[in-house]
Amino acid sequence: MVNLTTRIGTMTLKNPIMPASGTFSEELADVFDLDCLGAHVTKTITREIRGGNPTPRVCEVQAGMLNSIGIPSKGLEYFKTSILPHYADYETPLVVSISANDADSFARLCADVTLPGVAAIEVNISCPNIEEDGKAFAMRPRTTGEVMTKLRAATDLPLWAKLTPNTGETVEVAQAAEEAGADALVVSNTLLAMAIDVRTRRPKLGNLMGGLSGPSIKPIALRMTYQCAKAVNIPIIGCGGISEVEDVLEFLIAGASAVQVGTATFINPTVMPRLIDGLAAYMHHAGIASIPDLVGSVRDEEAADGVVFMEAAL
Amino acid sequence: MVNLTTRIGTMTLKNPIMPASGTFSEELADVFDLDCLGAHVTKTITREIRGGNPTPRVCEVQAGMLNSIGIPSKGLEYFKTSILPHYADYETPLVVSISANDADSFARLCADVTLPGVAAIEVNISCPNIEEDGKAFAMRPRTTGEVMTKLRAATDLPLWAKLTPNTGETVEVAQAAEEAGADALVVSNTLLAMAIDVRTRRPKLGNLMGGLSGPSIKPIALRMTYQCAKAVNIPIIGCGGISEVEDVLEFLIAGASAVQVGTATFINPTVMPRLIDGLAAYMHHAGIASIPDLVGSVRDEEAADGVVFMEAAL
Amino acid sequence: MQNVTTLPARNPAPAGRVVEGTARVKSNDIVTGDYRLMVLDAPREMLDCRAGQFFHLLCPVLGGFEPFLRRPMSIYGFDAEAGELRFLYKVTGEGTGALALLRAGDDLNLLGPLGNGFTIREDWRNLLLVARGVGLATLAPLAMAAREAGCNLTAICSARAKNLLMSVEEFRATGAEVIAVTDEDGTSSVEALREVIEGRIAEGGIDAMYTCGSNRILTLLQDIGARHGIPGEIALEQQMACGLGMCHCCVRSFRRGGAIVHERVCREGPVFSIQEAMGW
Amino acid sequence: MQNVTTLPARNPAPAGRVVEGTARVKSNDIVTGDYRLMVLDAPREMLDCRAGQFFHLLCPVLGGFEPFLRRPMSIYGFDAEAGELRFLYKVTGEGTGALALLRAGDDLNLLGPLGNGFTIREDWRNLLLVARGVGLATLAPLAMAAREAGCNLTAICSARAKNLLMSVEEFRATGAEVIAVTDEDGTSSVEALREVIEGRIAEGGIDAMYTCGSNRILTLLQDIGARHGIPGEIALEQQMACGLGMCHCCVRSFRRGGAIVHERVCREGPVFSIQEAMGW
Ligand SMILES: Cc1cc2nc3c(=O)[nH]c(=O)nc-3n(C[C@H](O)[C@H](O)[C@H](O)COP(=O)(O)OP(=O)(O)OC[C@H]3O[C@@H](n4cnc5c(N)ncnc54)[C@H](O)[C@@H]3O)c2cc1C
Ligand SMILES: Cc1cc2nc3c(=O)[nH]c(=O)nc-3n(C[C@H](O)[C@H](O)[C@H](O)COP(=O)(O)OP(=O)(O)OC[C@H]3O[C@@H](n4cnc5c(N)ncnc54)[C@H](O)[C@@H]3O)c2cc1C
Ligand SMILES: Cc1cc2nc3c(=O)[nH]c(=O)nc-3n(C[C@H](O)[C@H](O)[C@H](O)COP(=O)(O)O)c2cc1C
Ligand SMILES: Cc1cc2nc3c(=O)[nH]c(=O)nc-3n(C[C@H](O)[C@H](O)[C@H](O)COP(=O)(O)O)c2cc1C
Ligand code: FES
Ligand code: FES
Repeated sequence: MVNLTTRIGTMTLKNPIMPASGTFSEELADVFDLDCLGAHVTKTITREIRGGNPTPRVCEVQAGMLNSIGIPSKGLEYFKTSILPHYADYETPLVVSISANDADSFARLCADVTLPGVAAIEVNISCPNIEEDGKAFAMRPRTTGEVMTKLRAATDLPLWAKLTPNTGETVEVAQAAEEAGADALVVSNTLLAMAIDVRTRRPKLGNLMGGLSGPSIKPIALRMTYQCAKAVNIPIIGCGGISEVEDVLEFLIAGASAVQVGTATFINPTVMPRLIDGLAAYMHHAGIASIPDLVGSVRDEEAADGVVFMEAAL
Repeated sequence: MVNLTTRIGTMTLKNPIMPASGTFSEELADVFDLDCLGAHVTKTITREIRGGNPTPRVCEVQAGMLNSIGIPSKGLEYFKTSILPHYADYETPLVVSISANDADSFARLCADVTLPGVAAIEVNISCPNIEEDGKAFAMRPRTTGEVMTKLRAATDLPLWAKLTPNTGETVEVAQAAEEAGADALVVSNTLLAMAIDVRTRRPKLGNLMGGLSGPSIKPIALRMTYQCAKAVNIPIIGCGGISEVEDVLEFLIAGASAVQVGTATFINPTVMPRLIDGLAAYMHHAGIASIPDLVGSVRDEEAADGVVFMEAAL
Repeated sequence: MQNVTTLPARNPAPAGRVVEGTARVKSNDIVTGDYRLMVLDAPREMLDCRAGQFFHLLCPVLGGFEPFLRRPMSIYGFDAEAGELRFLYKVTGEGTGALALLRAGDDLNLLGPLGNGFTIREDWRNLLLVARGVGLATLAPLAMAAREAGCNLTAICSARAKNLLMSVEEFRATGAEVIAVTDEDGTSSVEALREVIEGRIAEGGIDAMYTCGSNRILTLLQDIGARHGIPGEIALEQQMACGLGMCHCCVRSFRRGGAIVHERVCREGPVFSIQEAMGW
Repeated sequence: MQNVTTLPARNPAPAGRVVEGTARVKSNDIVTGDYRLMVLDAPREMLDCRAGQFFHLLCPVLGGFEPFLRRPMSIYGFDAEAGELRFLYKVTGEGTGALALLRAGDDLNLLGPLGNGFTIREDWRNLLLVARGVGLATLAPLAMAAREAGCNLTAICSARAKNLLMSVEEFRATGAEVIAVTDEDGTSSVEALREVIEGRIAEGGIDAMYTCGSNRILTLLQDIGARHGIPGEIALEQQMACGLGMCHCCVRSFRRGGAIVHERVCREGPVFSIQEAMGW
């Protein structure tokens, strides 16, 4: 039997497969037993009640989709009274994703979701920071460091920082998050993108722009995962376009200790249990006993050190 | 008859379709008459002779490819004696793409390619700048402004700045390029990415990482094109994943005055003449008389101003 | 490496009532114009359906069509005994274009049944439905449900022209009374419809009304319903990603208790109260 | 909107010698093991070919295979009269996997002929080729070319086992002498091959040698060639994107004039001098 357990800091997950924030909710229990997952990750919640963006909120593009869901949220109270109790029935640990528009409210929310039943907090620092012209916290090392320091002080729970691909400073941002006390990095969120209906000449999303996810971003997320794994000493959770067992393996080999599955669940709601089984089957046949045998095992000996940290594609 | 001409600053192109640098050369004349194109754009050349990167230099990914060709170059002399004369036979204007590792050599090369027969110079400022830790010039507004100022001083020819998508400061970079005197922006180059062969655990590219191009990056390049068109008053040349007539229309509607076609030529070497014909046919049927009727005609009235300049995908 | 969808999902077994699985195409023929009827041989566990529910179809990558997301499709008919599931669909784009290429013997992956179906309250006797175009696909199974509930059903079927009317025979077969109206006759205008419906109400009374899709008809039924205090339900459409309630892309606005609320068409719907629904 | 490849390319007409166009599959059957032979009905203008040249195939998106780039494939046979083009290929991955699914009557888009073919100098009389596996696909048309040039050809065909030997009859049909060697007999080892070739040289002499693909055989022929001053050519493979010389992804290293130079397999090759080629 292969051993699928993986460690994310002090947490041991029964397997490295978990959902990506915003692509998962209690409702998926209608399709399969959610206790098979390595972790549960909630949609990002905010303190206040928010409506989200105008429709249409999604559209499809080649090998992926755009979404401008925004962060519709029923607020902190609803989370405490309705969502949190729901997950109490599961053995699988619950990771709560949170977000706020400025560092101080972010930290206060972080303290407020530090509750029994919450195993870790994923901080969605890819969201716009109103104190910085709306640029996401995770676009710059300085703003990343600032917000992460406050978040770290606000909770004793494991703190996962979710990075954005919309930056030219992946490595510096990852290092700033680590230095400020992140326990793990989730790499990464969606890429800012757009599509236009050429007949109506209207943007395909009600909100004009949105986030690109799905297979088309996989090579970018994989590159970031690799760079972060080389640059920091905390575990990386890979995310972006994962839909096949081969994708899971690619991220583990690049240096991720676990992965999040997002868009693929929309295409195939049973993809996560299938990936768990498929990963076990692959490891069994390939004679790989445990996840650490895969993590970071990329054969990059011949690569020049300089290349690892480059941010230009030439 | 529809009028396909389009103006890029002082230049009038017979149609808005041209090749992207590095995906085109004299050899394509074996397949069709290159004089049908709106412009010819050379592979980026450097002053010195360069070997390029180790093989494998390309691999395929979902809806796209990675390349780590690098910039193998036969040098400036070869360009002058062998490449430039070749294009003298064409009516279509020649755009020479150049690059260098620091701003001063970049400017000197720019002066040296300011030659009869060259209609415009495309400066590939997406290439790494050794004076800034190898970050591409176009990743930051400051370095963009610095190099563009020197380049501007070095030539009287139209100067096209080719931006990189590997930045969180698209708008600021575009504005810096305009301010420093760019005549047009090419938006944009490839996204830094990676792929791993899970059986051998080796990176699929000899150079570890490379640039993602093809349909999968189209929504990102389109978003950047739209943002740049809103942010500056110089023409935009869209580039990224264009392979169908609909894609051309999408970029024009988003605000591009012309487009470059890259990877699609590898899949279908006659794609550019087909796009020219297809665009004319579409405009004819849709009753669109000329290209300016399309450029920037996106119906974004309802979009909040703030959204245009955002760089986070939430 | 094997595609993950071809892997067996050994563990864990489905715990809920929503099934993701494969059905085999029995036939997929043109009904009229761009409309096609697909008949599937579906596994029994998918067939515990209600009128108004839908399935989320994984349309194939085929013949140059490359749909990425699933496509929602109302249950046009289901027969648990015969193991049969039917969809009536209009070929409009990437997904339905691919669907139209499926042939008998091909497999189709689907997820469902999803959403909440129509309500028929115990004390209702006379039901009225107004359907047009693809709306028929959604409303047709109400005929069966009405018969099972022992109700009388009047179906106003609307179309551009007589030869484009669909499902009239199917409705009649369940004992429903069919009123066919067309644009070419001028019998399908809002005012003509109002007259027909008001007539019905005057004659024998209507306990509930059902419709779907059209803004024009929604406004009419809201007006008639409010005036006479007749409840009603409408099946709404919205673009979907997950179909399960997770992604929040399929929201629509509703009037409820003086406020405007957002509800997910896939989860709280697709069937909503006519009075709460908002035009678009 | 119409897919661009389905649009007519009205203007400008092809100016060069390389054609991008469609050919119809006549047959596509298994030869042995993973090897397949595809026979195409190709337009006349594609068929001005030389032995050693290749086509760049746009393998279809089919049956779960999603090749993105084109795939280079040597011309196994061509007949301008009959309008026929043949490829012998090994099913190894995404592209050839999709290729293998094509059936008679299907269309395939190809680009070519590309690259430089083998040279047969006017004063050469006795030619020798050493081929193994898929290398046969590349070397087979040399047999025809040799006959047309009035040369004698000896073809050493190598395989794992006797039943995996391909094209032996085809070679014989062109008048070539075939020496079949196999691993199971122990006749295919480098040392056994050296003996056979040295024997030939001693007997009647060899004017030129041809091979492709194998590092082991390259080293052997370089050694023999250098020792006896016999020129030779090798067809090399490298991953390709454009196939036309534009992208510079297909380079390989060669020894020339004391230096190491890079050449594009698609443009300067795929046929190179055996002495200049470098092992890999
Ligand atoms: C609950 C529900 C039940 C439906 N039942 C039926 C039915 O029984 N028969 C039928 O013909 N159609 C039905 N529709 C509409 C059907 O889903 C769309 O026609 C179909 O998705 C169009 O897909 P396409 O790829 O062919 O079109 P495209 O225009 O290529 O689709 C692009 C995207 O827009 C979405 N989209 C396009 N039109 C609609 C629409 N009207 N509603 C929701 N999303 C849309 C698609 O799902 C896809 O994501 C239903 C819609 C919903 C929400
Ligand atoms: C000039 C030339 C002529 C060739 N002639 C033949 C022939 O006649 N018969 C035959 O069976 N094979 C031939 N090959 C090899 C053939 O191109 C590859 O087997 C084929 O590309 C594999 O594609 P795939 O998608 O099935 O494999 P995958 O492994 O999925 O391919 C992945 C990528 O690697 C490339 N690739 C994989 N193997 C090779 C290879 N050996 N050479 C170049 N690129 C490769 C593919 O083109 C693709 O881009 C030739 C190669 C070249 C360069
Ligand atoms: C519909 C949708 C909603 C999302 N909502 C959130 C969110 O609330 N918070 C967050 O951190 N990421 C959110 N994401 C991003 C995903 O968590 C994930 O990072 C991204 O989609 C890339 O992974 P994928 O390609 O597997 O989908 C959302 C993605 C989608 C498609
Ligand atoms: C093989 C290859 C080589 C390239 N070389 C260059 C180059 O030398 N200079 C440059 O500015 N861009 C280069 N590019 C980037 C393209 O010009 C273009 O910006 C990018 O590929 C996106 O467009 P596409 O998706 O249409 O290919 C190269 C791209 C490819 C695929
Ligand atoms: S489609 Fe995802 S919530 Fe309705
Ligand atoms: S394949 Fe592009 S240069 Fe050879």
